[in-house]
Amino acid sequence: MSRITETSWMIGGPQGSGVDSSATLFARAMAVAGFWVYGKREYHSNIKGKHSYFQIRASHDVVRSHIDPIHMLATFEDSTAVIHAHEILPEGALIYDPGLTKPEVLEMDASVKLFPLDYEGIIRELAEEEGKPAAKLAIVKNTISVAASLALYGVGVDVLEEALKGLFHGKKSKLVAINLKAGIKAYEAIKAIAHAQDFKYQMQEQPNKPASESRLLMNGAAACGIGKLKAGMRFQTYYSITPAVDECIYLEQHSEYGIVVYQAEDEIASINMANGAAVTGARVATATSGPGFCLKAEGIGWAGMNEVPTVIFNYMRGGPSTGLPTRSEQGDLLFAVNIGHGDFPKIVLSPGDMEECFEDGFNCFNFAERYQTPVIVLVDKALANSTQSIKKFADQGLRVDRGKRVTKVDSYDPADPSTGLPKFPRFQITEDGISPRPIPGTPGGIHFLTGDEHTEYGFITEEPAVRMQMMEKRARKLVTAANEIPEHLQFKVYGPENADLTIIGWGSTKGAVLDALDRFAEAGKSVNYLHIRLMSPFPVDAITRILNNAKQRLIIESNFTNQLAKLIRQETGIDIEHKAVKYTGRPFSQCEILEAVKEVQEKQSRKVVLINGH
Amino acid sequence: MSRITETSWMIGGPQGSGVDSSATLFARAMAVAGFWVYGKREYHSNIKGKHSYFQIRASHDVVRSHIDPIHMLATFEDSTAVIHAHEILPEGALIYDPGLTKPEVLEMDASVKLFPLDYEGIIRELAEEEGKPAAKLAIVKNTISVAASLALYGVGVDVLEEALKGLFHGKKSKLVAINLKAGIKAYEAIKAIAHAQDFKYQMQEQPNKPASESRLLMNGAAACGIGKLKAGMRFQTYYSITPAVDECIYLEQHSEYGIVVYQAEDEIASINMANGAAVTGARVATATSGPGFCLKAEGIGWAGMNEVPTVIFNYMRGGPSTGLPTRSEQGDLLFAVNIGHGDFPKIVLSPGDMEECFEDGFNCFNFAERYQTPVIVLVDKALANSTQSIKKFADQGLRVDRGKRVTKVDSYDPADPSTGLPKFPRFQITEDGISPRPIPGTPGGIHFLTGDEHTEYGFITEEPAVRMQMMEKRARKLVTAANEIPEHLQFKVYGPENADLTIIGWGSTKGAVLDALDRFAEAGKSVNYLHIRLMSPFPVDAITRILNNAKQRLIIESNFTNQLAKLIRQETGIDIEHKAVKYTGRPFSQCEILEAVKEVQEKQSRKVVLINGH
Amino acid sequence: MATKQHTEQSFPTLDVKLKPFQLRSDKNPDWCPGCGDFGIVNAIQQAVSELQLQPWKVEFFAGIGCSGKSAQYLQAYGIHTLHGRVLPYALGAKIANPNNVVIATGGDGDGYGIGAGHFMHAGRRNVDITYIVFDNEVYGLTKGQASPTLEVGMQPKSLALPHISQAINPLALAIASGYTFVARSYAFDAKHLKQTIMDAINHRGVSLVDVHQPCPTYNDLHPKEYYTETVNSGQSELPRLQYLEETGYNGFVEDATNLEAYQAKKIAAIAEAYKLTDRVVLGTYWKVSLPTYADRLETNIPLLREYAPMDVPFHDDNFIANTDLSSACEEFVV
Amino acid sequence: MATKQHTEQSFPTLDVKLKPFQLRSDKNPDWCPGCGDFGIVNAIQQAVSELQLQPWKVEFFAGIGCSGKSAQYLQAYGIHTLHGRVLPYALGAKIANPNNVVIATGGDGDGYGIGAGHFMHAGRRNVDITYIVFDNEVYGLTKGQASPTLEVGMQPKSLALPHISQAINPLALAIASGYTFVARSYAFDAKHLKQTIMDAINHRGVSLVDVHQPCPTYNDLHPKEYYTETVNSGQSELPRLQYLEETGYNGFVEDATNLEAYQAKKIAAIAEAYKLTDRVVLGTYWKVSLPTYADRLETNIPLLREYAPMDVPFHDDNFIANTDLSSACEEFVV
Ligand SMILES: Cc1ncc(C[n+]2csc(CCOP(=O)(O)OP(=O)(O)O)c2C)c(N)n1
Ligand SMILES: Cc1ncc(C[n+]2csc(CCOP(=O)(O)OP(=O)(O)O)c2C)c(N)n1
Ligand code: SF4
Ligand code: SF4
Ligand SMILES: [Mg+2]
Ligand SMILES: [Mg+2]
Repeated sequence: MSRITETSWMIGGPQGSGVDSSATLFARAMAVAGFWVYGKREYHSNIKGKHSYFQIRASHDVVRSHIDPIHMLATFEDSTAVIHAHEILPEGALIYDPGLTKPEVLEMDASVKLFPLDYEGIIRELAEEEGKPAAKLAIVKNTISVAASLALYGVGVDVLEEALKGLFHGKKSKLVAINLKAGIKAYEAIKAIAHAQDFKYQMQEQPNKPASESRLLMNGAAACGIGKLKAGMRFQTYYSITPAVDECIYLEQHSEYGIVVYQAEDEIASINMANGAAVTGARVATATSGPGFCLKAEGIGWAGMNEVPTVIFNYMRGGPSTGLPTRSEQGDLLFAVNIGHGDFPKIVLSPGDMEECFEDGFNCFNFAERYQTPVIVLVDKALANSTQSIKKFADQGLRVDRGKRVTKVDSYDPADPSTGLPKFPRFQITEDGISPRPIPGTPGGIHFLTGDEHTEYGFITEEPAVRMQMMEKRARKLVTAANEIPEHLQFKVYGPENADLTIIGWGSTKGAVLDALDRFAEAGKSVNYLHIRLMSPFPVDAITRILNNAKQRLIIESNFTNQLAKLIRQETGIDIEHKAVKYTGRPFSQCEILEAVKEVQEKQSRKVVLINGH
Repeated sequence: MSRITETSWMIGGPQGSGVDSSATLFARAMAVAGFWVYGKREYHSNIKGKHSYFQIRASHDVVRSHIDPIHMLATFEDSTAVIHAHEILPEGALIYDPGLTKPEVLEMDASVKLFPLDYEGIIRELAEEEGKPAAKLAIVKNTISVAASLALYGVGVDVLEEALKGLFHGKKSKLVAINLKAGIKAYEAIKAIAHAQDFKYQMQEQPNKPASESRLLMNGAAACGIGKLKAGMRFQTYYSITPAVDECIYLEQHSEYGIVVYQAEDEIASINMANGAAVTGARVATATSGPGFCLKAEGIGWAGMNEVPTVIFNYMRGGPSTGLPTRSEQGDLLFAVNIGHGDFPKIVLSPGDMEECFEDGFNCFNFAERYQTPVIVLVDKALANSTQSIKKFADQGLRVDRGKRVTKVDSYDPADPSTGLPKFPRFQITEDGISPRPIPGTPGGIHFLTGDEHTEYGFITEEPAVRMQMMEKRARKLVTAANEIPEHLQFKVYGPENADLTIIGWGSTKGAVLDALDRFAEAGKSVNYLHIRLMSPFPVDAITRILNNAKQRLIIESNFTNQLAKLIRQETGIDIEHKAVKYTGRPFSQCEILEAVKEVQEKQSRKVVLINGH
Repeated sequence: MATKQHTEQSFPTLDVKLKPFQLRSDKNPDWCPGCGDFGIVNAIQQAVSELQLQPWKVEFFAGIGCSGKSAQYLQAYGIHTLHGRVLPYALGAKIANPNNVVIATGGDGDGYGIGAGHFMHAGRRNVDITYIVFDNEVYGLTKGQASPTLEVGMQPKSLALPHISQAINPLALAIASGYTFVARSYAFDAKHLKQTIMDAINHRGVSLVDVHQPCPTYNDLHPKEYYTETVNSGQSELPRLQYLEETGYNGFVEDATNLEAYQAKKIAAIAEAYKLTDRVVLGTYWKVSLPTYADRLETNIPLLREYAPMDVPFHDDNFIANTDLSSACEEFVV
Repeated sequence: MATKQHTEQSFPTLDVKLKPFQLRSDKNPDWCPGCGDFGIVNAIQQAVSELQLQPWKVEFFAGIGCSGKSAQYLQAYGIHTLHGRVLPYALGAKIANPNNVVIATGGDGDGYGIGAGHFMHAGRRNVDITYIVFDNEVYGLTKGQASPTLEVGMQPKSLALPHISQAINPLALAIASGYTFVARSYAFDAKHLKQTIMDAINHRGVSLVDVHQPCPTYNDLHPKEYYTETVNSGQSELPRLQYLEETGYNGFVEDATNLEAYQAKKIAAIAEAYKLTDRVVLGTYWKVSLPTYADRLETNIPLLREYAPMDVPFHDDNFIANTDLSSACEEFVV
């Protein structure tokens, strides 16, 4: 029987019932088995009870997105099958609790194979063996689903133990044994079902198994956090908000690095505390999402005016307003680029995958300190909450750039303070727009900061000539940044040169598009991808050149108004002729990219609206 | 001797010393004399002591801007002459206190005529006559300067009395007599100076004197407030901030209209209180400036999501951050158009003169209620704080549009509430995107509002299909608005058709450009002006057509990055080839418009930076 | 409004008493099983029923959080606002239209955390609204971070590290900020909570009801059992819950014009709020009759004696704006 | 930092005592003649001089308002922040780098109006900063609107209509919010003010000094003369200004671990803050020694015993980032 090399698996259930950990266990198991995995999580803004699900794709090759149909749906209660059974591919599998789910009533392909699993029976048996009440063991349901799935895929049960050990470590390691027992029972129960042998979508063994412990099963929020750790961030302020809070809690759990993670009373305090800390010379960031980002506008302007290197992470969720708080969107781009009244330079980055999260998490502090201006990093929730197996981060030899910091002022002798306390020209007019920057505590570095327009020393002024010099100086920094920031951190073109179609995108869309490029290549279609990371200063010349040379152009983004397309038009004048959007709060699947390209190539559609996913 | 028909006059002095009221008195006097006047005020962010000045232009014809050079400088202390004497035209006049100012040391044209005025002597004389201590009469200095100026201009002293009566009314009317006495003394003192007769810039009498009491000497802030009064605004929230506070204090003083003007604890409370009040059906606005506008981003998004008709006035001052708090800028355009995370419809207007302030102050509530979405009105400080004599507002027959308000739900019988309390489909999907809207208190109208995505009844939902319908419905409102809002409220072209040069501008720039158009016409130059008032929804087709038909294009705005040019390019793809900016916080003079056009026409300059004014 | 001079409210009421279930919307709450929020919303429904309020005259505002979802469950105009901003919304609505009954609700994070500034300033205005805080010591909806009522040093199961900020005492702060009715109740003490909410709605002025609310999912320090446990008082086992009136304490100010007595009572109320005890003391700590914001507005704006702000007329029957601008323009005429 | 266990501060000091004028920047204040702000900034300069602080180790934060301009006048690192946000700035700076002395200043509108939320929450953290509020009952820089300390019914000359919101009592609120040092002083009582500021700087923890400040331009209710006038006490004429220590009151908590006594003292301090009197009572109403935020942070993050947060190393001499990520990555390794 021929086996497959890639699969799409799903588990669902009420929030709080362990869907998340089941999926993580499954992903780990598949990773242990040598596959590359990608997982996407969907949940309601609710603590317990509402339907949530997790979709995992596992493959012999690197995967970076989900596909819509699923080969196998694992369930342990009744609602998931009702909602998702129709997504199972012909001859796919449904694992279910026969006491709860009646397959006859489900809307699904007739060829789907049924795998009833006696959850209660297994738990009862286990309870007897362990001498524990069955109610206390209900949680092993998750492992049962996963083990059953592994059995059906034909993946060895041995990986389960290692995966469990990975999941339950430290204080939780005592849970491994009992879960393993339950898992083995489930594994055997499936193997005992006759048609399990004939299951069409069994996974072929991975021939190029990556070395064990060579990869990370990472999500975007943690990848950002790790980048920040590496960068030497020493202070992070936040006010709880989905999905930014994930990164904050992750960092807080790693108190061994000495980072102060400060839960402020609101987002206004968060940004302004961060500014205050940045003034002192600390590497500091604040993390938030849409509603909280709104509250930071004024503080970001202050940092811009005072040339203070504050970093702001905005995790983008579905808007507007409270919107879809646990869903994803790329809806804050134009707001971020234009945030704050008046004109001031800001750097806006947006990473597209785990590696870029790590890179931007590291680089944002270098940029902030070098260009002495706030740096905003936009991460969509789809990226923050998705899981992907990746190679360990290349974290050696990374250079810290603290910019024009002044640690000593030679002309000043602190031993003789009575000679007067000269002011330091903190805002000296320079060619590159960047001025020397002593931090408080430096003898001889005394200067003032103010959100008002100011002189070189930081004194308030309303003199037109000084005002003009200062506006020009600040603006020059952005020109300097545009020239200096390495091109690969600004944008990158993937796929063949001179392709028939150029897809343009940003953020998490990258994963689905890169996966789609593989399919295009296989199908002999010539499609490439322009991935944009630096939104401000916008790489005007390069993007203009690339877009002008493109034969046909399709921009894909997760928002209603095609914000990147607007930004591109504003900066280059180019109106990209084909546009695809999705505004359901659900990220793009690889399939949707294929679909959009098909619409464009076959029907010359100007606008494609994508809607997949529940 | 030939007299002139237009003049430029200036008075200056430390803040708090009465510069403002002197200028108002002078403007009134010139208006009483039948002239049209325009006045511009410049002051520091300071309560007492820093230099401020007021420039008044008076003319036989309507004037809407200042010119840079001055015919006459009136001073009563020494710093003003030092700062401004060089701006006096050859053969112009300097009025000064010889005890304080030494003309020899001033940098000014040698031909300037000197008019020493013995302020102390006049006050001493008056004090004796009145039997009051001279110190208590110091305030009449202002009237002395004005009366002296009138004398020099050859304007009859009779206008002074009427002007004083206009300024000092109600409880203050007892001040008229004493000021008049002082004024007459000063008038005579000037007349007694021999070369006063020969003063070159005496004003010719106005042949077409407008009827008395037919005009208003208005400023933009009050014009906005009066528009709101007429519109039936019943609640205005604010948090003190320059220059928005002027409108609020003006309204508060008119408690006879029953408007609640609420000084909230901050701008966040202001916007959200306004939202709460708007929900109940009141016509409500909040007024602020840059820093406070930042704090309203989240609340504006809520109004957008809940289709609540909240009006936000943002008085634009010099940014970024605290910036130049008492100076002007058109720096908040892109921030306003993109304010708030996620995509939601907003209407953004910007008036360009007193009449447009009144119109937009009136119409914004109609738009807010008709399109059930927040309306942002951007007013630059230059407009808010400038004074202009205008015809009385055409305030008869204006139509109030309350949109799809539901005041009675027939299907529901409140007398029998036990029959159940049906929900009202507040967010019903409609073709024009606008849904029927009952307000709380309406039996049978019960529904929910939430910043989360919601169903027709307002219940939270995360269903992709409903989400899409709602996003689309909300967006349709903006299409409806773009089709319905009368063209003259969107933009207007002034001057000759098919001109050789088309100037594009917005906000207060209008005044200077219109005044310049008169000069171009006189000089036989073919220049016209496209004035844009509606920033969102942007009048894409019309502006594209006009710009494409223009022979040469010059955009003029008061900000650093040419924000309107960016918006135009984003919306139309058109990159306007000539740009003029000013970012000193001082508004454009008529002269600067002439200068910019000259630069463009003679040197084909791509970018002109203007810098006039102190 | 004839009631304006009264110290207690009177609203236009229904002739019938609706059953609490008739005051439930057809949306099912999605709180965790055992959540105290169920109890609070039930009590609100019962209070509205008991007072025979006309549901369409009730504006039910809520903040953002688990608690905030309650705006959807009451059969009344429900307004789910922004995190921390429920008070500005409620105040704006009540000032513009004093004819509706305004109830504001929200979490402790919402009200005392991000909303602390509005919380304090609402005390200064004495607008006639009722504010009910669902106090569970955590940020429920964002997964259990510490709220401002969590004591320093505590570590509910949701925290990675012990909490290092001090807690606030919401009752003491409310009294100090100028609230004119301040009470504490408990989510599952249906009777006390219903009565307290009724008293708060009846009170003319701004009232705070801080309601202890178990969050079984994140707060294991004060589960339901904590409230039903007895407390060892040295001599005997006492129920955890104690009622303020049992203690002999009376926080009602008889005559607010007697400044000395008023001030003394205020200090006593604050002291009562701070009292060290192992028990949870429910009751009304402070109640005083002072002019409301609407009363004071009328002295500055006499037209408001006749009209609610939103009802001051401004157009004729044909929707032509008919405000006479002459007095507004007077100072500008030349 | 050896001083950490101490209840009073010790800073690295200068060997010489700078003259106050040497602590003035070369920018001239542009306040109105007679403004109380002159007095306050002088007192701050004198306190810094007296304490022999190293000027380059002083971070002087200020809000926005007339008062906020003071950031420019002291010869120290001056940070003029945003309206209402001076406390977050000061807290962020002090937490990141505890080695500098952090003084925050601002107006009453700034601190108790728009900043009320931060004001309350700063009490909860007990970060070691000194907060000096310039209290003039008005919003000076925006031309005299009412601030939260203006009593209801008052109408200083700058208001079009009488004020209709109640005033707050900043001292009582600060004590209730958890400030560990709370004092009142007066702008032109140079001696008392200087000493109070020195005490506040010396105090470890968050301290509030509310300074009555005449605003001759807008506030005609409490001009300088008000403070120099005598008050008729029935029997005799007494000076307006009274000193707390003269009254026998003592607001210092000896032992914060004695909860009963601590609580009683807290109530007494609040009562003292509310005391009805025609006099203006200056002094320290409340002082208690509690662990600071930095102290508490150390228990959660032991590395901070060794380093200030901003000083925890993260790169080698060649600026190569050298943080070892293994423990951060551990849970993700597959
Ligand atoms: C401006 C803003 N910041 C943060 C959030 C995220 N948020 C949603 S609910 C919540 C906290 C809820 O805590 P609480 O108010 O105590 O309510 P509970 O869930 O405990 O009932 C937060 C911080 C938000 N919605 N808006
Ligand atoms: C966000 C924001 N809102 C409003 C303002 C305008 N503003 C400047 S100073 C000030 C009030 C100052 O009053 P206060 O804090 O009492 O200081 P004072 O001038 O009386 O010293 C205000 C409201 C601002 N700068 N920023
Ligand atoms: S998390 Fe806590 S507060 Fe929220 S619904 Fe669950 S139990 Fe209730
Ligand atoms: S307005 Fe008042 S507070 Fe401001 S500088 Fe003048 S006197 Fe001082
Ligand atoms: Mg809570
Ligand atoms: Mg003040």
